[in-house]
Amino acid sequence: MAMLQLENMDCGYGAFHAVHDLSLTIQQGEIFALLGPNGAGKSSTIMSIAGHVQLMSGAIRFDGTDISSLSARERVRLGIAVAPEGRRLFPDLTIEENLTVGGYSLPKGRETINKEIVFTLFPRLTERLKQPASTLSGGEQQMLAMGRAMMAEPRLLMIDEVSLGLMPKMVDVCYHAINHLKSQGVTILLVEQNTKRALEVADQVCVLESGQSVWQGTATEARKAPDLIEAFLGMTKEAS
Amino acid sequence: MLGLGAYEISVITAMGVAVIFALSLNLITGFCGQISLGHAAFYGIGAYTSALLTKAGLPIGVGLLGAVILAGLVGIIVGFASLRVRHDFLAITTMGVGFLFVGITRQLDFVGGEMGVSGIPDSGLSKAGFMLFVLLFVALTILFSLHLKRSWMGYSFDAIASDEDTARVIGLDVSRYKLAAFAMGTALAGLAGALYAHNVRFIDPESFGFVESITVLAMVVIGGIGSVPGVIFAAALLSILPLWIQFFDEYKLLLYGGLLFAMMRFSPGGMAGLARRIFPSKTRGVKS
Amino acid sequence: MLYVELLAQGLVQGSIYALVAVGLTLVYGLLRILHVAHAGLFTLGGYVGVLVTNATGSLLLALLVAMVTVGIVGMAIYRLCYQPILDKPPYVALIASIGLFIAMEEVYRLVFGPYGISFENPPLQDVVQMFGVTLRLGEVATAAGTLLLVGALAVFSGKTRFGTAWRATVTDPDMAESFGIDIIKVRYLNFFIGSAFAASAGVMVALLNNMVEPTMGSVPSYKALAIIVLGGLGDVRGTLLAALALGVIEAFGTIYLGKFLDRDAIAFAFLILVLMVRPQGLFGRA
Amino acid sequence: VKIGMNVPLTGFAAADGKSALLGAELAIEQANAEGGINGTQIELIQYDDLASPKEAVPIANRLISQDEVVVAISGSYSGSTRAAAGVFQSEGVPYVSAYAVHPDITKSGDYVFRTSFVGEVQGRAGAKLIGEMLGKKRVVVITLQNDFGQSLAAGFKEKAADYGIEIVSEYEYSIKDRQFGPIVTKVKADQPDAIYASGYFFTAGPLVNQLRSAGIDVPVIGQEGYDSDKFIEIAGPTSEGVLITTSLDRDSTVAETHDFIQAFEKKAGYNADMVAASGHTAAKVVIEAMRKAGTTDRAAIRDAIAQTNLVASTGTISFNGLGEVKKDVQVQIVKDGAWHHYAVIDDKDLLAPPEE
Amino acid sequence: MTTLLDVSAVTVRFGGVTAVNGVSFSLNKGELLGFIGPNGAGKTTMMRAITGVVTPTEGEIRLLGKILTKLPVHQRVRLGLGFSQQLVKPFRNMTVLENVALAAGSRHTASPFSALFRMKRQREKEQAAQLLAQVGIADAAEADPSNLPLGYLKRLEVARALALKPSLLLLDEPLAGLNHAEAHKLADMIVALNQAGQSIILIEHNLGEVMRICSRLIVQDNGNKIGEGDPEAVMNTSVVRAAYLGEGNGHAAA
Ligand SMILES: Nc1ncnc2c1ncn2[C@@H]1O[C@H](COP(=O)(O)OP(=O)(O)OP(=O)(O)O)[C@@H](O)[C@H]1O
Ligand SMILES: Nc1ncnc2c1ncn2[C@@H]1O[C@H](COP(=O)(O)OP(=O)(O)OP(=O)(O)O)[C@@H](O)[C@H]1O
Ligand SMILES: [Mg+2]
Ligand SMILES: [Mg+2]
Repeated sequence: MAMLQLENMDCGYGAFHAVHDLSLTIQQGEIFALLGPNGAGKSSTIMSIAGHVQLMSGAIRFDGTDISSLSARERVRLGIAVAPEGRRLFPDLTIEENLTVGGYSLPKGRETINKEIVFTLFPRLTERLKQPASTLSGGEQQMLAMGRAMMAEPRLLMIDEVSLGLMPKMVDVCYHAINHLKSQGVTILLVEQNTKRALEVADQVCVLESGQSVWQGTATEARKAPDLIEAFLGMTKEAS
Repeated sequence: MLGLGAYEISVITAMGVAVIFALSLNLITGFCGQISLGHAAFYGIGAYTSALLTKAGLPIGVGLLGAVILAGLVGIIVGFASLRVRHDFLAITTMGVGFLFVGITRQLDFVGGEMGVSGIPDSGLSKAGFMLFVLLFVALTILFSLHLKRSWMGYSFDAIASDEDTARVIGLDVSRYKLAAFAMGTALAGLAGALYAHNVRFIDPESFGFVESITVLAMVVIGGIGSVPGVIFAAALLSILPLWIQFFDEYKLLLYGGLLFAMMRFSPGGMAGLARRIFPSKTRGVKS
Repeated sequence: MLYVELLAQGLVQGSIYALVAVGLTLVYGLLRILHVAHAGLFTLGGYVGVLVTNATGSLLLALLVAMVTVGIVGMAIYRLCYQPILDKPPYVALIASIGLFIAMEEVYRLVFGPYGISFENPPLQDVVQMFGVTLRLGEVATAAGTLLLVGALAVFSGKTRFGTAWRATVTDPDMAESFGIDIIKVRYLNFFIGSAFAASAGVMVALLNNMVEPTMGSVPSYKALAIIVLGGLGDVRGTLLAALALGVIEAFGTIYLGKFLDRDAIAFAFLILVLMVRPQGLFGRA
Repeated sequence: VKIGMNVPLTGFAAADGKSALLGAELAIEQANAEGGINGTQIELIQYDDLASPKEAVPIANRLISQDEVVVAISGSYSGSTRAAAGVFQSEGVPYVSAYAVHPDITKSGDYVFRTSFVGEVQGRAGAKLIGEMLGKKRVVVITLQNDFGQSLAAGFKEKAADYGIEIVSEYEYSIKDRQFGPIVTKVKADQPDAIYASGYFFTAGPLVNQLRSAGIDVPVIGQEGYDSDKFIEIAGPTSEGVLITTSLDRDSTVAETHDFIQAFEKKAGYNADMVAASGHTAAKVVIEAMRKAGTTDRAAIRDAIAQTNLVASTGTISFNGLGEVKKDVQVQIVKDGAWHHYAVIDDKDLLAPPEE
Repeated sequence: MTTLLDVSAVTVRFGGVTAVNGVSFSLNKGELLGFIGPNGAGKTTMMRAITGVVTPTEGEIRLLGKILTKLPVHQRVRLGLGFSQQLVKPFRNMTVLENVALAAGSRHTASPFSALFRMKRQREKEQAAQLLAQVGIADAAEADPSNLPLGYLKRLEVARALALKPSLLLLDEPLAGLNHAEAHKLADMIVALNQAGQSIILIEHNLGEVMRICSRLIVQDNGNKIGEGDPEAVMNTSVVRAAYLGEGNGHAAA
C-alpha cells in the first residue's frame, strides 16, 4: 500500500522554488533513498513533508489523504517524524530531555519503553544523560537526533544525511538501526551522500537534481546501471 | 537670518544635535552590533563637561574638546565592561551605567546636584550662527560615519556584529574593535551633549536619564539599524515630532508611542527597510 | 532588631519585584523579547484591582478578575504585537514594546484621569506582629502570595514534561512543533501566566500604596529587566532569588547609602558589580 | 493680545499641568468677562512641553517669534521653566513662573518673575512651625531627591537651630518611590518628636500612610507639594492632623480666594489645589500688569509686573528686586477629611526671598 | 625538516569528562596529517585547544617554537593558524564573497586604527573569487549564506580559512555533507594545496579520502592517542580496527 505520495509537488522559500513538480510514491515498510548533489532540494523535500517548508503546489498524501494543510504538529501525530539536516537538537536541553521531547506526542507511559530502545541502539548516549546537547561531539549529536525521532514511534521516519559526521563503525550502527526499524514495519525515507551505502539498504531510489526528479527506480536497477551512477550521482569509478 | 525665524532656527539646531547623538549610537549599535541602553550618560557627560568648563571661563572650543575627551574616556571604561558581557546582558549593563550616571550627578555638589547647571554661556554666536556651527558638526559626523562604514574597520564591525567568535577565527582582535567602537561613539555623544548644553543653556540630571537613552535608541532602530541616511532621517523626525504634533494636544504622547510601535510592527527594518521595499534593488541569489 | 525589620521590608519589596519580573522572564525565556510593555500590564492590573474592589468590596474577587483580564490582554498583545515580528532582531520588538508601553500609559491617563485612583475602603490595612517585626497585613499577603505563586511556577517549569516542552520551544520552535508540541498554546499560556502575575503585582502595589497612577509601571519597566538579567535570563528560580536579593539590597541601601546614591543607582551598581564577576548573572548557566 | 504658556499636558507631569492650565484659563476667562485688557480680549496660547528642558526652548522661541505673545507664563516644572526663562529673558519678553521652585529661574534676569515661594522660604517657615509654633525639638527630616526637596531641606536646616530643633537624622528618597518600608522602620527606631517630610501628594500620601500604619503618631509636617485633595484620598484616615505650609487658604474669608475656589471647582469639576491657584495667580499678575501698563510694550509691562501689588487667590502678591514673590505662608491642616486653616506665618524677615 | 606544530601532553577536561587525555604529537612543515578517531574521541576538542577556543587543563602547544597556550584566538590566527570549523558559521550579514574577502584582507584589519584608514577592497575580492572557484562554489559568490545548502557552507569555511594564508591549516570534517564527486574534488584540492607547500591537519570520517591523500595518520580514541604513523600500517593495527572500523565491511581503504 502506498504510504506516502507526492503529487507534482513544488516547494520553496518565499518566491524561490527549491523543488519542481516532484512526484513519487513510497510503499509501506520500504526504505526509500533520496539522492542527489548539493543543493538539489533533498532537504527541502523532507522538510516540506514534515510541514516546515512551504508547499507551493501539488499534494502530499499520507495513507491516501492529503496532509498538506496540516500543521507540523498534526503530522507527527499521524506518525511522521524527522531527523533533520544539521540535527537541530534542543541545545540547552540535556540528552534525556531531548528524548523526552521526542516522545511528547505519545502518552507518558511509552516514554520509558522507547528510551530503553534508543539506549540499546546507542549505548554512548546513556553515559551522558545530563549533558546539554550543545556540548556533544558531532557524531553524538547525530545519534541523539536519530534517537529523538525514534522516540515518536513514527510510521514514517525521515533521516537527512544519515552518515554525516559518523565514523565508519557508527555508520554501521545507524544502518543496523535502520534495518531494525524496517523489520518492525517502519517506513524510512533517507537522504544520504554516501550513495554506495544507501543503495545497499534501499528498496527504491529517487535522484534529484536542481529541484527535479531525474531518475526513479528500484535500488537493484540503480546498482546495475553504472551510467546512471556516473551521470547523476557524480560518483567516479576511481572513488567507488 | 537666512530667512528663518527664531523658532525654525531653534528647531533645526535641536534636530542637528539629535542627528549627531543618534549617529553616535549608530556607530556602536548599528555598526558594531553592541546594543546600548545607557547612551544618554555620555551625552550627559559631554553636556556637563562643556557647561562647567565654559562656566569656568574657558572658551567654547575647549568646552567641546573636553566633552569629547571625557565622554570618550568613560566610554572606553564602559567598553571594557562590554568585553565581559554580551547581548542582552550588555544592554542591561549599559542601562545600569545610565542610571548610575544620573544617580551620581544628582548627588555631586560640584556639578550642581539636583539643581543642575544653569546660566551656561552661549556660543557667542547669533542663533543662526550657532545653528550653522551645529550643522557643520552634523556634516562632519555624517562624513565620518560614511567613511567608517566603507573602511576595513566598518567591514570588520559587520563581522563582529554578526558573530564575535567567528570574527576571532579570522584573526580580528574583537576586544580592541569593540573598544574602538565605544570610544568613537561615546566621544561623539559627548560632542552632541556639549552642543545641547550650549543650546538649551540649562542641564539637570534628569535630562540624561533612561528616557533619553531609549529615545536615541528608537531613532537608530526606526531609522534602520546601521543605515546612515535612515538614522539621520529618523533622528531629525523624532526629535521634532513632539513639537510638530502639538495640535494633538492631550493625545500627543499616545500618538508618539503608537507611531513607535506601528513603525516597528509594520516596517521592522525601519525607514531604511521601508525605502528598500518601496525601491527594491536586485535581489541576490545563487547564480546557477 | 532594626536589621531584621529592614530585612523583612526588603523581602516584601523583593516579592513585588519577583511577581513582575517572573512574567518578564517567561516572555524573555520563550521569545527572547525584552517585553517592556509588561509594566503596562502591571499598571492595568492595579486599575482593574481598585475598580473591582470599589465596585464589589471584595479584594479577592478583584485580584481574580485582574489576573484573568490582564492575562487575556497579555495574550492579545502577543498575538497582535509580537507574533508578526518574532523572526526580526530583538531590538525591533524592544522598540515596539517601548512604543506600546508609552501608548498604554497615555491611555490610562486619558481614561482614568491623570491623578490616579484609590481604594474607597482600603482592605488589609491591619498591622500584624510576627517574630518581633511589624508588618501590614497587605505586606504579609504579598510576600506569602509571591512565594506560593512563583514557587509553584518554578516546580512546574523545571520538573514537568510540559516544562521541558516549554524549554524546547525556546530554542527551536519549528522542531518543537515537529515533535508534537503545540507551540501556539505554549506561547499563549506563557503570556497569560506572565501577565496574570504582573496583574497580581499591580493589585498588591495598589493596595500597599492605596493608589494607582498612569505612570505606576515606569519603575518596574526597567527594574524588572535588571532583575531578570541578574537572575540569569529565562530562569524562574533565579529571577525569584534575584528579586529578593535586590529588594534587600535596596532596603539597606536606602538607609545607609541613600545620601550618596539613589535607589535605582544602588540597584544598578549592584547589578553591574555582579555582572562583572559573573557575566551570566547570579544564577545563570555559563 | 496673546499670553503664552508652556505647560506639561502629557506624560508624567500631566496632572499638575492640567491644574495649572485650568487655573490660568480661569483667570483669563474672568478677565475677558470684565472686558479683557482695556477692551481687547486676551487669548491664551499654550504648548505641551512634557516638562522637558529640551522641548521648552523651541516652544519659547515659537511663542515669541511666531505667535508674538506679549508676555508668557510657565505652568511647568523647574527644568523646562529654567530653560525657557533664558530665551524669554534674552528676547525681552516678561515671563512669570507659576509654581516651579528652582532658585535659578529668576536669576535668568529682570524679565523673569515667580509667584510661588522658593523652596528655602518654605523650609524656613517649616522650621518656625515645628520649633516654635508646635514646640517640637527632635525632628527627622525626610527629603525628596529633587530641586524642590533639596531647597526645602536647605531652608529648614538653615533655621532649625534658631528654633532649637535638633535634626535626629535625614533620609532621602526618589520621586519614583511609593514604598517607604525601610525608611519608616528606621524612623521608628529614631523616635522623633516630629517629622519634616518633603514631597508631592503622590509620594506623601503613601509615606504618611505607611508612617502611621507602623505606629508612628508624631506630627508630620509637609509643604505645598501635599496640597491636593488627592493627598487625603490616598492617605485616607491617616492623613488627619497632617500640617503643611502652602499658599492657598481653603477657609479664607478674602473674597478673591474664596471666589477662586468656587469658580475653579465649577470649571474643573474637582477641588482647587495649590498648583491651580498658582496658575491662576500667575495669569492674573500678568493681566493686571498689562492693564496697568496700558500698552503692549514689553518693557513697560515688565516694569508694571515689578510694581505689582495685587490680591490674588494665593494672597497679596508683590515682588522683590530679583522677581521673587513676597507673600504670607499659609499653614493648613487635614481635619475631617479636608484641608483647613491652621495658622498664617507672616514674619517678613523669615520669609524674605533671596535678593540675588 | 622543521617542526611546525608541537603538541605535548595536552589534556582537556569539561567537568567530569576528559575529552583529551595527555595527547602529544608534532607536525612537520609541509605535511598533510590525518587526524581520525571514533565519534566523541576528542578530535574537535583537540583542534579547539590548538586554536584557543578551549583552554587545555594541562600541556603545551607550540607553533614554530612559540608557546600558544596563553594566547587568545585571534593572535594565534595571526601567527599562522587557519581553521575551518565542523559546525559552519558564516557571517550572515554579508555575501559569500565578502565573507572570504574579509579574511583575505587580514593585513588591513590587524589594528582597528589602521583599518579605519584603509578603503580599497578590490584586490581582496579578486583573491576571494579565486578561492571560491578553487573550492568549487564560485556560482554562490553573491549569495546570502543563510540560503545556502550545507555543502556550500562547508566549502565556504574552507575558502575563508585559506584566505588567511595560514602556515598551518586545520580542517574539521570539510568533506562531510559532500557527495562522492564533490568530496573527491575537494580532497584533490587539499592535496594540491599540500603539494604547493601548505601544512594541513585534516579531521575526517571519510576514510576513503583520508587514506588516499594523507601521508601520516594519528588515531585518537576516548581522548587517548591509540595510533600514529603510516596510514596503511596504522589502519592495520587491531586496536584501531576495533575502535573505528565496522564489522568487517570492506572500506575502500585506498
Ligand atoms: N532557508 C532557505 N531560504 C532560501 N533558499 C533556501 C533555503 N534553504 C535552502 N535554500 C535553497 O534551496 C535549494 C535546495 O536546498 P536543499 O537544502 O534542499 O538542498 P539539499 O539537496 O539538501 O543539499 P545538501 O546536500 O547540500 O544538503 C538550494 O538552492 C538552496 O540554496
Ligand atoms: N563543553 C563540554 N562539556 C562536556 N562535555 C563536552 C564538552 N565539549 C565536548 N564534550 C565531550 O567531549 C567529548 C569529545 O568531543 P569532541 O567534539 O572533541 O569529539 P570529536 O572527536 O570531534 O567527535 P566527532 O567525530 O563526533 O565530531 C565528547 O564526548 C563530548 O560530549
Ligand atoms: Mg540537505
Ligand atoms: Mg568533531
